[in-house]
Amino acid sequence: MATHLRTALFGAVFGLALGVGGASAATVKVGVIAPFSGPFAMVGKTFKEAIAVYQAENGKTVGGDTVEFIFKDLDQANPAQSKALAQELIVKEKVGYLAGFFFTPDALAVAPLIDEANIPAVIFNAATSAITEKSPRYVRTSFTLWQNTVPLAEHMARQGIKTVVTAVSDYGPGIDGETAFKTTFEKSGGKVVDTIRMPLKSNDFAPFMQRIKDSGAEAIYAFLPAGPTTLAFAKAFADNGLKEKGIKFFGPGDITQEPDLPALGDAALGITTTFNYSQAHDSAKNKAFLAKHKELFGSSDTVTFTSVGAYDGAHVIYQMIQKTGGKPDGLKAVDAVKGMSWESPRGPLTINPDSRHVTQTIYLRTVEKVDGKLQNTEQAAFADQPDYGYKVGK
Amino acid sequence: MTAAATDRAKTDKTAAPAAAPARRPRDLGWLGVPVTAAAGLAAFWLFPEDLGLLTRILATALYVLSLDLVLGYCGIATLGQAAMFGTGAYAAGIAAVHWIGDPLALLAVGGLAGGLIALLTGALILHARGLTLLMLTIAVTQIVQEVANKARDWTGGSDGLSGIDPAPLLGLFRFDMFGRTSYLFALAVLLAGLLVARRIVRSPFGLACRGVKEDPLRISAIGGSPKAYLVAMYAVAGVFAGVAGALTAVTSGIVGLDSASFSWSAEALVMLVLGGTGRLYGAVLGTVSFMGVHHILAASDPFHWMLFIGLFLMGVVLFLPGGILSGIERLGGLFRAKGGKA
Amino acid sequence: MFGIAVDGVAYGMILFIISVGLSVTLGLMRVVNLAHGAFAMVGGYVASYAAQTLGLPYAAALVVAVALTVLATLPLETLLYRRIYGHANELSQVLLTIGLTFVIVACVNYLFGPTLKRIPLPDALLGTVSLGPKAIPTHRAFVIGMGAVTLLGLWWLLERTDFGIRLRAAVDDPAMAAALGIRTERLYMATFALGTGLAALGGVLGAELLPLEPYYAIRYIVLFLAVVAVGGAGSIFGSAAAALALGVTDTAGKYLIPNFGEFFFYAALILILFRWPHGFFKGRTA
Amino acid sequence: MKPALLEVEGLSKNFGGLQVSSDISLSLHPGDRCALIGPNGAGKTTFVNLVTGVIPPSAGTIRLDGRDVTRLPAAERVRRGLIRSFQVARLFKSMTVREHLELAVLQRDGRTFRLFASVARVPGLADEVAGLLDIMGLGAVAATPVGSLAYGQQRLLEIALALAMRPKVLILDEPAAGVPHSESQRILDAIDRLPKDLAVLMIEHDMDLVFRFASSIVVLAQGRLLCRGTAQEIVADPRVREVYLGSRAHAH
Repeated sequence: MATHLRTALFGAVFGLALGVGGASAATVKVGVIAPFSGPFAMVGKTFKEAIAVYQAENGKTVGGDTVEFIFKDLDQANPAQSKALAQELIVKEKVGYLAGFFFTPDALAVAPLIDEANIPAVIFNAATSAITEKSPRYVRTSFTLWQNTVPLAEHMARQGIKTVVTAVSDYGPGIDGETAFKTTFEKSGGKVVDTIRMPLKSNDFAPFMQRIKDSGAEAIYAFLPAGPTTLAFAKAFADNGLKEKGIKFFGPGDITQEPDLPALGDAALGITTTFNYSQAHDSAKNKAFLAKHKELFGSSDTVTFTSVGAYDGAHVIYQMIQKTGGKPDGLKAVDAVKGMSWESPRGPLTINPDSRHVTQTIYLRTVEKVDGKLQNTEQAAFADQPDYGYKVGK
Repeated sequence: MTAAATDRAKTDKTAAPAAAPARRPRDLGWLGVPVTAAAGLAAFWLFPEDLGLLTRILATALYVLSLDLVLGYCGIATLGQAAMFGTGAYAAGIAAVHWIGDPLALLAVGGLAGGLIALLTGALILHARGLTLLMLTIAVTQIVQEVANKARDWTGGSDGLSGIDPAPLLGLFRFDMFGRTSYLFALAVLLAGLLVARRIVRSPFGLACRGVKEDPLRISAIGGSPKAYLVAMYAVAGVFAGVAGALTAVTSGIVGLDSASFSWSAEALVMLVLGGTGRLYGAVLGTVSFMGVHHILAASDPFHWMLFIGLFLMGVVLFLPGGILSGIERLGGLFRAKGGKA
Repeated sequence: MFGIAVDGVAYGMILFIISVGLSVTLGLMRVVNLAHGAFAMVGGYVASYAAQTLGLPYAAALVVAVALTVLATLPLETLLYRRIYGHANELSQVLLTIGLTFVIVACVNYLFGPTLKRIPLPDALLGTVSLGPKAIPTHRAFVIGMGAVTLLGLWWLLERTDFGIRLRAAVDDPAMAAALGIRTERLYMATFALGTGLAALGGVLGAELLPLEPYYAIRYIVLFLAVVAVGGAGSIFGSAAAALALGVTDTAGKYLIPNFGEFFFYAALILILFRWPHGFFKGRTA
Repeated sequence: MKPALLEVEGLSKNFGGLQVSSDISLSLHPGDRCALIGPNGAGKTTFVNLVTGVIPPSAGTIRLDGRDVTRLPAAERVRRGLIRSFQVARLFKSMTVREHLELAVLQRDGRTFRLFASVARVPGLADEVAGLLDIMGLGAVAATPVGSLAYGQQRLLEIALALAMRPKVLILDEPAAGVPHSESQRILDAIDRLPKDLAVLMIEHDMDLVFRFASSIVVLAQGRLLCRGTAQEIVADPRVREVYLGSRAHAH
């Protein structure tokens, strides 16, 4: 009983503080937690730039309220630090919205906080399906491994591929990908002959290539987090003669994301991926987005999936503010965008009312060289793909 | 002993009170606990909106303190302290998710787990020295981290172990969003840790460990087993690190793989040496300055942070070999010398 | 199984080329140089810049990278390292060189950006060559060859030349060497240059396997230290044996039980260091 | 005669092919004051290392107080009362004189694993340490870190440390080596005051010291025990003159 009283009291005090803060400043603050330093600093940069592009296009005010983004650096997966930063953003900066989150544990860490403070959290990236199950205040504008993998596995089965080896990094998203692939592909009549989980810190991929070769599979499904290991993996695939042998390389699009393509070089040619965004996506909206980005930052070469995740995330937050009239109520704000549809640089998006995850078009792409530059050329589109991983398993 | 000697011992005893103040002339160490307590409470009133960060600093200070016990008082150069921290954090986290709600019991679980893993691995690796020992401690940490990654059903793997929702402290104080309970709880635990650590380093055991640090062979020559002391202190430090891990788990409600990572071990070392080794409070000072400066600088410009901490580290090594605390002591000495002259 | 052995040897040779420089500076100068990875990275970036932006051929880029890295790091020897030589300073060495690594990472990040960089290979090193039943990438065969050349070259330098004799004398008894008129300062400088040169060479040759990005300097240092610890600091053949052993262990572990590859590697490391606490070849410092 | 405290029988050691100690037998009884002498390279230090357990012997047995300790590690022999002082003072530089003695006494009593007791409050410790300080005349420097102590005082502390462990057999390895003559008298005085029932073996070069201290002298040469006897007997022995003094003459 005493506990309930305390909760109520804190809630009241907090609500008051926030209400006063919001009214007096007429500013709605959005706290963005992402890596701005360290090995993943690129991600934070793409978030920041995409938000700037969105604000340049749509203005910095919504219905009279100024929207201010506050960025907090979290250089690696560190949930305890993520929670401390979120706490600071809520208590000190009095933000009405949380956003960002590159890594799954960092997103999961804030669940108790956003529930207690009744604040929505818009996830720009963290891709484990289970996140949105942990709090009704999560909305996600990126993708999940399931979402990208299911159409890919179905496509591969349709192509008449019978035997596949999966090779994924041994961590949450990798295992998500492996499970999604195996389930879907075997349901479609194919056979996964070997499942390889590679340590995240692997440098030399030759032994895995040998194992893939020995398995006699026709194709591989591979997932590694974007970065140096992806490069080494793709190189090893080409160098060890798997490409020559005719083994086909499939995977979610993270592995051929645009900023990495120049370094991957010709080793990447022919890799087929499914993903929600390609810089080469042919639409007016995307061209405008890239042009604005180039105008603001001089180059649009680094625009990638994290850019559109943040760009669309900013859109969702603007819509939430507009639809709630700037009043701080997380659940209402989330309710307001459930089922919302709009056109993004990547294509049409809808927020699924159940999973609060974007239903989107997933594209089948192949790495090609166009005018001396590597790009992900879209070959086919699978419309309206939901998060197949929502409430699967545990 | 001869009769004459005991006789003289008796006469010496009467002179003892006069000699006592000279025995530990600059021992103002006891001041550290009240000063830390006062500073901690002051921070509570001054920065009521930064309690999340401050709580993390306090828990980290306890973790760095555990490293000081092995490095500063035993001379064990280790890059594996995160193995104990992580084990404690996961043990407390798993216990909290499945069985136990009481925060104090969770700290006990963490301490026990940290101590056990330190005892086991310490007995296995502490015969080595130098680079070999560094590598062994790194290897142990990597294995602990890999176990945590593999045991997804228990630890959540790379997604982190979430859903830690401890019961109110002493059945009264909820761990709320503003972090007041968390902060005061962490402060109390850190102070208790400082008191216990101080007690240990001044105990017969602490004396023996200092001997091992200076010359392990001489310890064998007076009949002691250096390795036994090292393993024992390693285990004691493991308890401290485990409690720190559990404290982090309880106050943040989540445990990630980062808590058993190589970089977390290395950060502890950096913070400790910044503050000063072998002084207990150096651990607190180093943690506060490192994390505080990081927080301020990282907010303005993450790039400069890395450059700054790099230059800062080099500067401390070259110009302030005993860490910040030794700099303060030297300043104090300077003033005292001036005062003496005046 | 033969294929796995060949892959393991190739991986081991790359580890050897990068790590042996660390072993030389640690064993002969008693410096735990954690900035070794940073020096390797600097070499790689110079080569990448020379080859990609300036369009130099691969061999020229390699030479330029090694030379420039040595030139750029030599002042560090005089300004920083000289103050921390010797056994008593292990902790200072670790911290100073970590600090230096941070500074280098920050600078590289600032100058070249956070994206991956590559060193384009010449056509001659593309494709594969067959070794019996196993085809391996030409580049790897080249690296194995370079590793062997490095091994023999270092052995010749340290055991057969005047420089090597003086160096070993200075290491064994610095005071005596000074009394004999050996200028230890210059000798140390030359050894430091040798160490960084080897680091740069390894950084360039190994770039296919350990891709260049600013955090290279921190990412792989544990691996290099493992080789030195297992090989015995200061031992050329020890480093080679350790690199090959770890390379083959890692490769075999990943092939046979990929899901537990990480366990396998570190468990093997612990067992080896348990059995040979001073490394395979007890280093000169022991 | 009382039973022997230390009995060494047929002790041998070879490093590779090199025989550094061969077939040495020696016994010490309570109250013995025995000096071990021999030219440089005679194997004195090796002998001490063998007896104290720093290096394992190739053959032979060592019995302490009637029990075979040949296979026991060094620390265990120390616990059973076989104590040595070091030739070069080997002390904990940053610890004070008092702390050294406290540590030695605590170690002897097996109290060093008390984690939560205060050194200052261990019953009886302060008195005993004060007594030891007094015997060695170190009371004035009790609170001084050993690193800043005069060398002679460090040697005194070495002996005090050995005494603190309540030895049955005490091996003093050149206790006055490197000490200026003005200070060596204090060391001699300290040795004179050693408990009477203790068996003491002193390795020493300084013949004045040997003659003043020893009731019996053992001569080692080329790893072998040449002879044992009183001062007069040793001086008169032609083998000693030949081996010991002869080699000295060559050296000079």
